[in-house]
Amino acid sequence: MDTPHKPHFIRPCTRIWLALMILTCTTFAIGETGWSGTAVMLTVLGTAVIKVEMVANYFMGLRRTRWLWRGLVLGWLILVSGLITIAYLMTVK
Amino acid sequence: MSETFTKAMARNIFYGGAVFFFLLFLGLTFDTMQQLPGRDHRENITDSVVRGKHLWETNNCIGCHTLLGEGAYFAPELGNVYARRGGPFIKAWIAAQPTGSPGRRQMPNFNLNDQQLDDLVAFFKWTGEINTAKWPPNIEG
Amino acid sequence: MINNTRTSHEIHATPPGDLAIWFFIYAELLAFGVFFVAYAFARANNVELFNESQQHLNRTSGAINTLVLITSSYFMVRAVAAIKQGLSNSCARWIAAAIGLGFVFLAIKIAEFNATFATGISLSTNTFYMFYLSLTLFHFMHVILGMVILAAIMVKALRGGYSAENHIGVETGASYWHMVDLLWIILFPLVYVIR
Amino acid sequence: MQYQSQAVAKPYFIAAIGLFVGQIIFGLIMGYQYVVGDFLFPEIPFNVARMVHTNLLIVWLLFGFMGATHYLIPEEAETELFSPKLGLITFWVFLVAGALTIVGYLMVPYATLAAMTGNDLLPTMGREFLEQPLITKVGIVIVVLTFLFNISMTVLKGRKTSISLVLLVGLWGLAIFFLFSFYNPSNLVLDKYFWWWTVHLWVEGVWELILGAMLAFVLIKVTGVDREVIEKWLYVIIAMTLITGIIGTGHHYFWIGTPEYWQWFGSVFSALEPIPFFMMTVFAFNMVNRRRREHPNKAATLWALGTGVMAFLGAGVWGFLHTLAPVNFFTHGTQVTAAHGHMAFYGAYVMVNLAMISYAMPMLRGRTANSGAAQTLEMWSFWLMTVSIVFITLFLTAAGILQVWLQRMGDTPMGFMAAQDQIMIFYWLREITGFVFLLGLVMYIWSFFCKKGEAQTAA
Repeated sequence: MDTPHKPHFIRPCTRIWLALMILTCTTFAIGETGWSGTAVMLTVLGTAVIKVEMVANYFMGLRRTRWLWRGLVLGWLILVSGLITIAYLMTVK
Repeated sequence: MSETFTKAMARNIFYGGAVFFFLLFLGLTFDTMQQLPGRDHRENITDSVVRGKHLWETNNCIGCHTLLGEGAYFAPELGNVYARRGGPFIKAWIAAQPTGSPGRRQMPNFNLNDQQLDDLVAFFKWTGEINTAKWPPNIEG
Repeated sequence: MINNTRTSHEIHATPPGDLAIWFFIYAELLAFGVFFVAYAFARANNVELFNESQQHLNRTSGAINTLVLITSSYFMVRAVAAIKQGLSNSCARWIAAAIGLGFVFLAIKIAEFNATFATGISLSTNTFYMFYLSLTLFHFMHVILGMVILAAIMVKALRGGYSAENHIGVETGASYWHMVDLLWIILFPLVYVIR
Repeated sequence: MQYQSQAVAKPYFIAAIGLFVGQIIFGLIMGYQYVVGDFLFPEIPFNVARMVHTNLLIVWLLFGFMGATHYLIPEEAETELFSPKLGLITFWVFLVAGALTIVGYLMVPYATLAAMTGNDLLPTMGREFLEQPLITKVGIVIVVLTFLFNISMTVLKGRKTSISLVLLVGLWGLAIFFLFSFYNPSNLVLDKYFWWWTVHLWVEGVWELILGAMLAFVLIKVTGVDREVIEKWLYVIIAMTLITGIIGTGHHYFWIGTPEYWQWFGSVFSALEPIPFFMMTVFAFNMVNRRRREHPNKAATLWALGTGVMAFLGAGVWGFLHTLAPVNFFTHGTQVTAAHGHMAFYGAYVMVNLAMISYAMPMLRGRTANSGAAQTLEMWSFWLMTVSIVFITLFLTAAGILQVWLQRMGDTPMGFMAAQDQIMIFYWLREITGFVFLLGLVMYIWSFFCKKGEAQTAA
C-alpha cells in the first residue's frame, strides 16, 4: 500500500475505495427498486461479502499477512453469510 | 512490521472495553426502567403486597422455594402459586404446616395471623401478574 | 528486519498494529456475527413483520452512511501510508478528515434515531425494531469509541509521536476503524436492503 | 516469605479452610434432607442449613481472597504492608461478625433474628445469598473498606504491577457492587434486577478479575515465566471477561418481568462468556509448559492448572448448557441451575483459593514446599475433590433434565413434589459423592500436617 508517492498515479487503495463506493451505490439502487427474492438477496449479500473482503485485505492490510489472519476473517465471513443465506432460504420454500 | 503485542494496548482494551460495555449496560438498564411500569403493574402494589413481600423476606421463604425461578430448589416455585392453588388454599396450607409425615420434606409453621396470611397471598397474587414472558412453561411452575 | 516499516511484498507474521487490538477485533466480529445470524433467523420466523417494518427505515441515510464510513476508512489508509513516509502532519490531517467523516456519520445516525424514536418506536416495539435499534446502537457506540481512539492517535501524531520506523499506534487505530466500517458494510444490506 | 507482614495472610487462610469445612458439613446435611425430608427438623430446617451453606461459601472465599491479597501485595509492591496490625484487626472483626451471623441463623428463627437486628430500619434480609442481618452487612462494608484502605496504601507506596492493579480493581469493584445489597425496593422486579448487580457482577465480573490476578501471581511464581508475558495475557483475558460478562447479566433477565430484548442480549453475550475461561486454561497450560524453573511445589501447579480446566468446564461449558433463552425457559429454577452452581463455584473460586493456599502456606511456615509425601497426599485430595464435584454436577444435571422432562414438558406435567420423588436416586448418589468430597477436604488439611519426608527448602 505504500508504493512511492508519484504524482498522477492512482494508488491501489484509491481504486479499491472507488470500487467500494460503486458497489455501495449498486446495493442502494437494488434496495430502492424494492425487488425481493433469492437472486436479489444473493447479489446484495455477495456484494457485501466482496466489499468486506476488499476492506479486510486491502484497507486492513491482511493481504500481506499469514493465512491465519486472513483465514479467520474469511472463515467468519463465509460462516455468517452462509447462515444468513440459509435463514433466508428457509423462508422462501 | 515488528510483531508487537504490548501490555499497554491490552490494558487499554481492558479499560476501554469495560467502560464501553458498562455504559451499554447502563443504557439498556435505563430503557428497561422505562419499560418496566407497563410490565409489572406496579400500580397494583398495595400496602398489603408490600407487607406480604416483607413477610416473604423475614421468614426466609427463599431458603426453600423459588420465586420466578430464583431461590432454593427444595420446594415448589411460588411465582404462579396464586394461579395454581388460589388464595384460600395457600392460607390453609401455610397454617397447617408442618405436615409431620415421616421422611417427607417439612415446612415450619411461621405462626402468621390471618392478616399476615392475606398480605402474603396479596404478594403472591401481584407476583403472578408480572409479565414474565410466559414463564413458567406450565401451571406446575 | 532492519527497520520495521512494512515493505510492500513481504508476508508478515502478524497483521498491522498491535496484536492485542486484533484479539478485540475478532471478539467483536464474533459478537456482531452472532447478532447478524440471530437477526437472520429471527427474520426467518416472521418475514412479513420484518419486511413491513423495514419499509419505514430511511435507506438513503443508511446508504450515505455506508459511503461516509468507507471514505473515512480510506482516509485512514492514506494516514497510514503517510506516516510510513514519516509525514506526521499529513498523517494527522488524514486522521482529522477520518474523524470529521465520523462526526458526519454520527450526525446522520442521530437524525435517523430521532426520526425513529419520534414515532414512538422503541426496543420493545417488535422484534425487527429491537434488532434494528440494538444493532445500529451497538455499532453507533463502536463508532464513538473508534473516534476516541483516532483522536488520541491524531494528537500523538501532531506531537510527532510517530515516525517511519515506529507507527504501531496509527496502524492499531486504523485496523479498529476498518473493523467498524467492515461491520457496517454487512449491517447496511442485511438490515436495510435484504427483504 | 520475603516480607514479614505477609504472615498476616496465615490466619485468613486457616479461617478460610475452617469455614470451608463448615460449608461442606452443612452441604451434607442439606443433601441428606433432600432424601430424608424431616432430617434435623425442626432444629435445623432446610432453609437455615442452606443459608449457612451459601453464606459460609461466600465468606470463606472472601477470607481466601483477603488472605491471598495480604500475601501477594507485599511481594508485588516490594514493600511491607501499610499496617499489619490493621490487617489482623480486620481479620478478627470479620471472623467474629461472620461467626455471630451463623450462630444467629442457627439459634433463633429467622423472623426473630430480623426483629432483633433492626431489619425494620432498612429491610435487606431474606434475599438469597444476602440473608445477613443489617448489622452484619454494615460490618462487612466496614471490614472491606478498612481492608481496601490498608491494601491500597501498601500499593501506593510500593511498586505498582499489573497484577496488583487488576487485583485492586477487582476488590474495589467487589466493594462497590456489594452496596446494591442495601437496595431492596418493594417492587419485586426492581429488587431482583439490582440484586443481580451484586450477585452476577460479582461472580461473572469483578471476582473473575481477582481470580485472574491470583492465578497470574501463582503462575509467575511457579513457572518463572517472564512477568511481562503473563500480565499481557492477564489483561486480554480479563478484557474478554468484562466485555462478555457485563452484558452477560442479561441471562438473568429473561423471566423476571424485564423486557424481552434481554433474551437476545443475555443469550448472545453469555454464550461468549466461556471464551475467557478457555483462554485462561490455554494460558495456564502454556505458561507451565514454557516454565523456566522446576518449582518444588508440584501441588500448587496442579491446582493452578486445575483451576483453568474446571472453571472452563463448570462456569463455561455448564453455564452455556442453560444460558440460551429457549433452553433456559425450561431449565430455569431446576436442578440444572444447581449443577452449574456447584461446578462453577468449585472450579473457578474454590480451586484458585486452594491453589493460593497450597502455594503460600509452606512459604508462611518457612519452607518452599511441603515434603514429597505431603504433596502426594495433597494431590490425592485434589483428584478426590475435583472428581467428586464432577460427579455431583453430573448427578444434578441428570436430575435437572429429568425434572424438566417430568414437570415442564408434555401436556400432563407432574407436580413439583411428585417430580422430586422420581429423581430421588440422583439425590442419594449426590449425597454419597458429597462424603467423598469431605474425605478429599480432610486429606487436603491433613497434608499440611503430614510429617513424613523432609520439607524442601530449595529456593
